[in-house]
Amino acid sequence: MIGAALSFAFACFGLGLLMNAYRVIWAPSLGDRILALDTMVINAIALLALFGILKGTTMYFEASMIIAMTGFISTVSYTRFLLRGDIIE
Amino acid sequence: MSHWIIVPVVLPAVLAAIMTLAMRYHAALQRVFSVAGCVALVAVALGLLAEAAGGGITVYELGNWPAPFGIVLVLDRLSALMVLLTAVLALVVLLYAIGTGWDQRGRNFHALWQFQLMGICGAFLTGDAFNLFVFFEVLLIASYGLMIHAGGARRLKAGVQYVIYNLLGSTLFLFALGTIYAVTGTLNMADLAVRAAEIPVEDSALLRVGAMLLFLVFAVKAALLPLHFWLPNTYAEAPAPVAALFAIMTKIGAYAILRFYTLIFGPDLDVTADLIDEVLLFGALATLAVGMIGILGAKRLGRLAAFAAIGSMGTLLIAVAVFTPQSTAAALYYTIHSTLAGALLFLVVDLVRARRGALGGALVPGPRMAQHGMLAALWFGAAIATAGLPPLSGFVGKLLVLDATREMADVWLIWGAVLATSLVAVLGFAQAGSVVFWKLDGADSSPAPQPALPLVACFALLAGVGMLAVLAGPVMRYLEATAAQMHAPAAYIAAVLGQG
Amino acid sequence: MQTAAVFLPIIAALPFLGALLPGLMIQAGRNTCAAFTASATILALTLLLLCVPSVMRGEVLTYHIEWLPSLGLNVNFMLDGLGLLFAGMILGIGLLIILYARFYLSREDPMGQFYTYLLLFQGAMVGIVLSDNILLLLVFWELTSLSSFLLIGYWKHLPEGRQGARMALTVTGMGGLAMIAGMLILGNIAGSYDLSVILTQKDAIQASPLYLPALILILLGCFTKSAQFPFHFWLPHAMAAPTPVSAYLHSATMVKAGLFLMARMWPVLAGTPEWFWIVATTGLITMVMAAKIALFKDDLKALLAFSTVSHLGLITMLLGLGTKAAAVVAVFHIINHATFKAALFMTAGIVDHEAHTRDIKRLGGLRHLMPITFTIATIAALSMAGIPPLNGFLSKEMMLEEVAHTQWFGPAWLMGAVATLGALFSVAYSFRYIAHVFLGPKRSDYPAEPHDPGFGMWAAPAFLTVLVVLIGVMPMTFAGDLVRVAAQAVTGAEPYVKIYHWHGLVPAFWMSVIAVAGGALLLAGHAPLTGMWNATPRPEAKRMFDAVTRAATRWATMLTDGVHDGSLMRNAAVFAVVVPVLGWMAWSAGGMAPPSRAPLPVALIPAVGWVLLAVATVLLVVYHRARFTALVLLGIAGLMVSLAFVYFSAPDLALTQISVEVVTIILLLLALNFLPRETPAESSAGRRLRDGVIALGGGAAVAGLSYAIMVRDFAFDSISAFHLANAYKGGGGTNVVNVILVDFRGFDTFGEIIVLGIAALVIFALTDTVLRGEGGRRLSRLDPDTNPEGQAGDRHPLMMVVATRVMMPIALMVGAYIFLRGHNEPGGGFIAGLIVAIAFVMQYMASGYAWAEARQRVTYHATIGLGVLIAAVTGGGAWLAGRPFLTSDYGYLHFPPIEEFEWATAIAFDIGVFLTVVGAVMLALQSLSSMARRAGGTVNIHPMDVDPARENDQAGGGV
Amino acid sequence: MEALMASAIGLLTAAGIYLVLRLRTFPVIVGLSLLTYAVNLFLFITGRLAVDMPPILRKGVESYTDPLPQALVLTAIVISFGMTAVAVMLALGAYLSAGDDDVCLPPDDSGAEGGA
Amino acid sequence: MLAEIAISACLVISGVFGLVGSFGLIKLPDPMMRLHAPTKATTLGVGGALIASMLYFYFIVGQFSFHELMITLFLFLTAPITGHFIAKTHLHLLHKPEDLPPTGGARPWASYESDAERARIEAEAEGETGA
Amino acid sequence: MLHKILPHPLLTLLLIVVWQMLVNKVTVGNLVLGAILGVIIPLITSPYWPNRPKLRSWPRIVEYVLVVLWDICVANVQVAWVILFKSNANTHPAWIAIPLDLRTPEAITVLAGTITMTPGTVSSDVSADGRSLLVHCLDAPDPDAVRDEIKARYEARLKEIFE
Ligand code: NA
Ligand code: NA
Repeated sequence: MIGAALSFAFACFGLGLLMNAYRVIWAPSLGDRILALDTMVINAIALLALFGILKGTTMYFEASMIIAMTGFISTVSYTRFLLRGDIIE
Repeated sequence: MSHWIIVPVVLPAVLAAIMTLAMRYHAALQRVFSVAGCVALVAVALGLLAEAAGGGITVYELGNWPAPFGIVLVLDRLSALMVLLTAVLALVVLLYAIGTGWDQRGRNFHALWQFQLMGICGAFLTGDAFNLFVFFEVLLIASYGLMIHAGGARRLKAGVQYVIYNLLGSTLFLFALGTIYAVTGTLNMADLAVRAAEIPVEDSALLRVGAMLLFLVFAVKAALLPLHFWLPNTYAEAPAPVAALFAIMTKIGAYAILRFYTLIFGPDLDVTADLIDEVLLFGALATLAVGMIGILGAKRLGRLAAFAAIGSMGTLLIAVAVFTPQSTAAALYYTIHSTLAGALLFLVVDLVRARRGALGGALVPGPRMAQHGMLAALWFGAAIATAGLPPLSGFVGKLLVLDATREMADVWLIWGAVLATSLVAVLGFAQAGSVVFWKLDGADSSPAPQPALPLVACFALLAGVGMLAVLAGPVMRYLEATAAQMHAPAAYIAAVLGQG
Repeated sequence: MQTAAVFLPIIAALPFLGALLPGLMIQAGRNTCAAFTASATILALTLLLLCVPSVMRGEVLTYHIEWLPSLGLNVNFMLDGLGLLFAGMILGIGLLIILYARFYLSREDPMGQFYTYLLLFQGAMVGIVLSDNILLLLVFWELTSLSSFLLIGYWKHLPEGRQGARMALTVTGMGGLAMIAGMLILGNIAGSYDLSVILTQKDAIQASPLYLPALILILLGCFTKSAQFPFHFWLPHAMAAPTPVSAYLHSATMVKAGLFLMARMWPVLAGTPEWFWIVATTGLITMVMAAKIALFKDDLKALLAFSTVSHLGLITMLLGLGTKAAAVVAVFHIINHATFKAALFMTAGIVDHEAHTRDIKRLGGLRHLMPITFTIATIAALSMAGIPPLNGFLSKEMMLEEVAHTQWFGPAWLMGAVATLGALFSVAYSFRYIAHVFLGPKRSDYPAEPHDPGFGMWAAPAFLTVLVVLIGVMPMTFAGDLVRVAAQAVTGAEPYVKIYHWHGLVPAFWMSVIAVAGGALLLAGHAPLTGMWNATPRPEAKRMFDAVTRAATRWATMLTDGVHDGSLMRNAAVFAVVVPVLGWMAWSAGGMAPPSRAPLPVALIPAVGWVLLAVATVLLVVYHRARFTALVLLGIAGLMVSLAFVYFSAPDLALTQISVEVVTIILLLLALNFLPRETPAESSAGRRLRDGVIALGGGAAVAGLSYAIMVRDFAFDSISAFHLANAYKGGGGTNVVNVILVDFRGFDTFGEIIVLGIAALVIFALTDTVLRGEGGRRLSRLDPDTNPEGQAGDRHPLMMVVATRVMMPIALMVGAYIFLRGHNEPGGGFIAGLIVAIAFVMQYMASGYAWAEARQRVTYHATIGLGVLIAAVTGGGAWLAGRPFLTSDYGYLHFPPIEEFEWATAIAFDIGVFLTVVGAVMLALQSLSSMARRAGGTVNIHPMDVDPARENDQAGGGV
Repeated sequence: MEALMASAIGLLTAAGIYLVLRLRTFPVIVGLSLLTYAVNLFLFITGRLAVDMPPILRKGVESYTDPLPQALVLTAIVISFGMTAVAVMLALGAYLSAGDDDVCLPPDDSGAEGGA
Repeated sequence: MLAEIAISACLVISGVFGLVGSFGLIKLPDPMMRLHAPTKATTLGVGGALIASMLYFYFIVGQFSFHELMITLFLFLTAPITGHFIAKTHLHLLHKPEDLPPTGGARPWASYESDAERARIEAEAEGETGA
Repeated sequence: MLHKILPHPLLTLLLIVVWQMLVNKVTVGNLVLGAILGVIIPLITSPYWPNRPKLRSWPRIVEYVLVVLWDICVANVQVAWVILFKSNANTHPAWIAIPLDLRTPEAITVLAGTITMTPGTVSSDVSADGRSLLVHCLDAPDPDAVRDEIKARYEARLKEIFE
C-alpha cells in the first residue's frame, strides 16, 4: 500500500515538476519564472523526502534542508534584484 | 624522511597566509618577507637539486598514505631543475618588481606572488595527475590576480580573456583526467604508467582520447598553435614583472608534456604510439613561425615580447616533439634559456615603456631616455638571446635543438623553419631596436634619477643567459642525465610504487 | 701541445676583454681611451708575433678547451698559415684603424662606444680565423654580424646608417643561419665539428649525398658575408658607417671572412665541379658587375665599396678555380687588397673629413691642397688598378694568368675575356679616383677648405702604402713566406710560390695591357657613359630590399594583428573545434571493446529531472540575452544537477553544488546590478549557426565520451577500493568522500582552499584597483537607479528582517552541524563554510551589508590567512611526529557524563577549510558592496525601513 | 539512465560552448558555468552510475559507489567556484574601467600596453 | 497496518496538494493569483510528504526522525518571506498604486515610497524628535 | 550579566531544540553541545536583533499554532477547490488593506506569515508607516469579510501574545 501511495506521490510531484517547467517556458512575467523556480525547489524537497522513504534512508535529509535554505536565499535574491537592483545594499 | 621536498610548496603558502593575516598594511615588511621567502626558496631548491643530482628519486607520501592511494610528491632531476629555475626567476623578477615599485601599484601583490610560486612548485613536484590539476589552478588563479595587478581598462579586458580562455583549459583538464581515471582507475602518475602499459591496443580508444585531451590541456599552457591565443594580449598587457614571471608558466605546459609523454604515454607505448608526435611537431613549427613573425609584425614592444615568448615555445616544443633523450636534454636547456631570456625581454621592454611616457611601447621614435645606453645594451642582449645569436644561450640552445632533430624525417622542414624564423626575428628585433634606441625624436627629457635595482635585476638575467652559455657543458651534463632519467621511467615508477 | 699555443685563447680573448676598457677609459680623455684600446690589440698582436716562428716552421698550433662536448661545440683554437695571415691582418690593420679613428671621430661622437664595438668586432674576427671548431666558428661568425651591425649603425642619427646596419645584419645574418645548417651537415658527415678532423675527410664529404646542400648552405654564408653577387647590395649601404669602420670591416676584414672560410674549407669542399661552377661563376660575375658599378658611383666610399665587392669577387673566383696555383694567387691578393684598399678608404675618409664631402662631382684638384693625401691615394689606387710595380699588379697578373687557362662555359677564352673586362673596369675606376678627385684644377666651391690632416691621421694609410710599394717591389721578401704558409694551409700541400714581375709575353700580359688601355679610354669617355648608365633602368637593390622587408613587415603585422586581434570568440571557437577533432582522431585510431556494463533502467523522476534540465538549458540559450532570465534558468539547471547528485548517491556533492550554486548566483546578481541588463543582438545569423554547429559538435563529443565511459567498467580496479577499505580504520571517518578530501587527498584540498583564498584576494585587489581608477569615477557617476524598472521602495522589508533574526541563528546552527558531522556523514568544512556564509548573506539581504558589517567587524583577510595557516599548521604538525605533511591522527575523547567524542586532526584541517571559505565569500561580498557604496548606495541606520515600533518610540520620545 | 545522463552532459556542454562564443562577458560567464556543470557531471560519472549507494560506510552494507570521483568533483566544484567568482568580478571591473562589456579587446593604438 | 494507512494517506494527500499547487501555477490567469498556488505545495504538499517520512521511519524502520520537522520549520519560516518578495515584485513590475486599496494613512504602500521620500519623512521625524 | 551571556534566551532554547532535531538523537552530550552552540550563536547574532520582543502568554501561543494549522488544512482544501474546479472567470481575486493594531515588527511578521501560509491569501506589502498590511485574496467575493476575519482570528491573538 505504501508502495502504491509512494508511486502516486512520485507521479504527482513529477508531474508537478513538469508543470513548473511549462511555467518556466511560458512565463508571462519575470516574477512567474521565479515563482516557478521556487515551486520547483519545494517539489524537489518533497521528492527527496519520498526518495528517502523509498530507499529507507535518511541520508538525503541534509540535501533537502540545504536545498530549502538555498532555495529561499536564491528566490529572495532574484526578487530583490528585480526590486532594488542591489541585493545586499 | 626528508621534509624538504614539500618546503617549496608550503613555505610560499605559509608566507602568503602570514602576509594576508598580519602584514596587509606593511609594504616594507611584505617586501622583506617576500624577498626572504624567495631567497629561502632558492636555497631549498639548490639543496633539492643537489639531492636529485645524485640520480636518486625521492618520494614524499603526503598523509603517510602509500602511492597510488594518497598523493605523492616526487623529486627527480627534472622536478628539482624546474623548481630551481622557478625560484631563481622569481627572486630576480621580484627584485625588479620592488625596484620599480610595481608591487605597490595594487593590493596583495606579494601574497599573490608567493601563492603563484606555491602553485608552480607544486605543479613541478607532484606525482599525482589530479593534484597537478589542483596546482595548475592555484598557479592560474594567482596568475589572474597578478595579471590584472594595478588595473587599467585594457589590462582588465585582457585579463578577462586570459581568465576565460584558461577556464576553458581547466575544463578540458577535468575532462581529460576524468577520461583517464574512467579507464585506469587511478590518478597517480607512476601507477598510470603501469596501467597504461597494460591496456590492450584493441581497447585503447578511451585512453587515447584521455591522453590526447591531456596533451591539449598542456598545449594550451605551452601556447602551442592553435591554442596559443591567450598569450599575446595577456603577456603584452600584464605588468612587466608578472609577464616576466609568466616566462615559467608556458614552461609548465612543456614540462607536463615531457613528464606525461615520457613517463606514462612514453614513446615506446603501443597504445598511444604516434598519438601526439605529429600534432606536436607541426603545431610547434607553426608556433615558432607565428611567434617569430609576430616579432617582426608587432607594432608595440609588449606585443613583440609576447610573440617572442610564443616563438621560443615553438623552438622548445620542436625539441620536445622528438622524444629522444638527446632532444629532451636540448628541450630542457632551451627551457632554462627561454625562461631567463623571455623574462629579461619583458623587463627591458618595461623599463623602456616606463621611460617613454605616453609613447609607451609603441614602435615610434621617442626622446632619448634615462640610462639610454644601458637600456640599449640590455635590449641588444635580450634580442640576441631571444633570436638565438651568440654569445648567449639562445645560440647554444638553437644548435642543440637543431642537432637533436637531425634524425627526424622532417629535418629539412624543421631546420628551415628554425633558421628562417631566426632571420625574421633578427630583422624584427633590429627594426624595433633601431626605432626605439637609434631613431630619436623629440627633446631629451631631463630624466629623474632612476633606481638601480631594476637594472641589477635585468643584468642578472642577462648574466644568467650568458652564464648558461658559458657553462653549457656542465649544465648539459646535468640535463642529459635528467633526460636519461626521464626516458627510463622504470626507476621513477619503482620509486613511487615500490613502497606501496 | 706547443707552448705558443697557449697564446691562442688569449689572443682571441684579448679584444673582448679590451672591449671593457674604452667605456671606462673615455672618462680619462680621448687619447687615453685610444691608447688603452690599442694596448689590447698591441698585446694580442705581440702574442701573435710570438707564434710566427712556429707557424713559419709549418707547425699548426692548437689549443683545446672543453665547452659543450656533448654537442661537439668546443673552444678549440688553431693557428696555421691562413689563420696567421688573417689574424695578422685583423690585428695589424685594426691597430692602424684605432689610431686613425682617434683623429677621425669628432668630439660629438661617443668614442668609448666606438672602440668597444670595434674591439668586439676585432675579437669576433680573430675568433673566426683561429677557430678549430666549426660551431665555435659559427659563434664568432654571428658575432661579427652583430658587432658590425652596431658599428654600421654607429651614427644612429643618420637614417642611412640605421638602414644600412639593418640590411647588413639581415643579409649576413641570413647567410650565417644558412651556414649553421651547412656546418651541422658537414659535421654530421665528418663525424666531428673539429676542423682538424673535418679537413681530413675530403673523400667522405665529397662522396656524401649531402655534400651539395652543405656546400650551398656554407657558400650562402660566405657569399653574403663577402658581398658576392647577388648578395652584394648590402655592402655599399654599410658605407654609412664612419670611414674607419668602412676601412676595417668593409675592405680589410669582415668581408674577407667569407673568403677566409672558403679558403679554410677549400681542402674538403673545393675540387668538385659543383664548387667550380658555383664559386668561380659567382666570383667572376661579382668581379665584373661590381667593377662596372664602381665606375659610375660618385660617392667616394661607394666607389671603393663596389671596388671592394669586385676584388672580393676576384678572390672568390680564384678560390673557385680549385687549383692550387689559383689558391696561392687568392691568398696573395687577399694581402694586397687589404693593404691598398684600407689605405684608400682612409684617404677617402681624410678627403671627406677635410672637404666635408665625398661626392666626386664636387671634388677635384685636391692634389694642390692635399699633397700627402694625394700621394698616398695615388699609389694605393695605382696598385688597385694593377699598375706595376705595385703589389696589386702582381696578384692581378697572376690572376689573369690563371683564368687564361681555365675552361668556363664553352670557349676557352671566355673566362679570360670576362676577367679582363673586370680588370678594365677596375683600372677605370682606379684612375677615376685619382683623376676626378685629386687632378684637375683647384676648385673654389669645396664645402670646406681642404688641407692635409695631421700626421696622426695620415700615418696609417701612409704605412699601408709603404707596404703596397714594398710588397710590390720585393714580393718574395715581404710577402713570400706569408703567402707560402697561408697557401699551404689552404691547399694542404707545400705550394710553389714564386712571384715575378715579368712573366714574359704570356696571355696575362696582353690582357693586362688591354685592361689598362681600355680602362684609360673608358675614363676618357666617362661623362657620356655616365649619361648612358643613368638612363639604363636597373634594379635598385636597396629599394628592392626595402620593399621586401617592408612588405614582409606589413604582411607580418597583418598576420599577427589579424589573427591575434583580441577576438576571444574566434579563439574560443578554434579551441572548441580543435579539441573534439583531435579527440576524435585519437579515438578513431584506437580500438574499443564492447560495453561491459548493463545500463540502469530509466526511472520516472530522473527522466522528469532530465526534461527540466533540458528545458532550462535550451531556454538559457534561447533567452541568454535577457541576462536576469538567464540567471533564473541557470539556477534551475543547477538545482537539477544537484538533484542528479543526490539521486546518484552523492549527497556531499549535492550539498556542495547547491550551496556553491546559490552563492554564485548571488555574486552574478550583484555584478549584474552594475552591468547592462540585456546582451545586445550582435551576432549574425550565420555566426549563430556556426557557433551552434560548433557547440553541438562539442556537445555530441562529450555525450559520446560520457556514454562510452558509463557503459564500460574500469580496465583495472579503481584505487578507491583502498579508500573505502581504509577510510574508517586509517582515516577515522565513515564518510569516505570526506576522508578522501581531508586525509587521503588532503593535499588537493589544501590547494583547493588556497585557490579560494587567492580568489578572494584577487577580488579584493581588483575592486580596490578598479575603484581607484576610471572604474571608480564611472561608478560615482552611475545613476544609483540602475534598475530599468526603477527601484521599489522598502529596501529592508520588515518581514525579511524579522525572519532573518530567527533564521540566521538556525542557519549557523546548521552550519555547525554540517561541519561537525562531515567526517562521518555528508558535510564538512567547505559546505559548512558556505552555509555560514549564506547565513550572513541572509543578514546582509535583510538589513543591508553596511548595517550588518558595522555590527560585526571581522577582518576577512585575516580569516582567510588564518584558515590557510591552520590548514598548513595542521598538516605540518605531522612533521613533529616525523611523519609526512598532512598525516592525520584520530581517536576518541571520553568526558563522563558526556559520551564519547571522536576527534581527528583532520577536523582541525577542516577548520582551516571552513575559515578560508567563509573569509573568501565574505571578502568577495565586501568588495561588491564597496562598489555599491561608491555608486551612491546610502547606509541605513535602522535595520528595517518600515518599523511601526520605531515610530511609536519616536512619537513617545517627541511627547 | 546512462543515455539520459550522457545526453544531459552533452546538452550542457553544447549550451556552454554556444554561450562562451558570445561577444559579451556576461553570457560567456554563464556559458562557463554551464560547462562547469557539464564537466562536474562528467567527472562524477567516471565512477559510473549507482543509485542509493552513497559512499558513507554503514554496518552491513557492502557495496558503495566509487567515492573518489566524488571527492574530485568536490574539489573541482570549489575551484571552479573561486574561478567563476574571479571571472565575474573581473568582467565587472573591466566593464567599469572600459565602459563596455565586450569580450574582445579593441586594437591598441596608444602603445601604452602594460604600462603602470 | 494503521501506520501504513496513515503513511499512505499522508503520501496521497501530499501528492494531491503538491500537484494542485503546480497545477495552479499553470491554470490561474494572473501572476498575483498564481502566487497562491505554491502555498499548497509548501504546506500540505511537502508537509504531507515529510510527515509521511517521519511516520515511516518511526513505524516501519523503527527510528524516530526529527529531521522532517526541521525542514518543515524551515519551510514555514521561509515560505511567507518568498511569497512576500514575489508579491512585491509583482507590485513593482505589474501594478500601479492606483490599482490597490488605500493604505488608510498618509503614506503609500512601502513598495511605492521612494528612498528619497522616505528619507525626507524620516529626517523630519528625527527633527521633531530632536526638537 | 546574564543578559550579556544570553541575549535571547528563547532563541537559545530554540537552537538547543534545533540541535536535537539536527543530530536526531537526544543525548546528554548532544544537549551540552547544543547548549554550547545555543549560547555562542546568539552571541554572534545578537547585534542583528537589537530589540527583542517579549512573549506574554505561552498558552496563547499554542492555541495560535493550532488554529493556524487547522486553518491551513481547511484553506488548502478550499483553495484546491478553486484551482481545480472553479473557472477563472468565476474566481474573484481581490486586494485588501488590513489596518494594523500590532506594532512590533515580530508580531506583524507573524501575522503576515500566517496570512501567507493559509492558502488563499498572500500578504504582499505593508504601508510605509507600517500601519496597514496589503493582502491579496485568491477568491474573495467579500473582501471586507476576509479582512475582519484576519483581524479577529489572528491579529487579536497575536496582540495578546506580543503586546
Ligand atoms: Na592521513
Ligand atoms: Na497564503
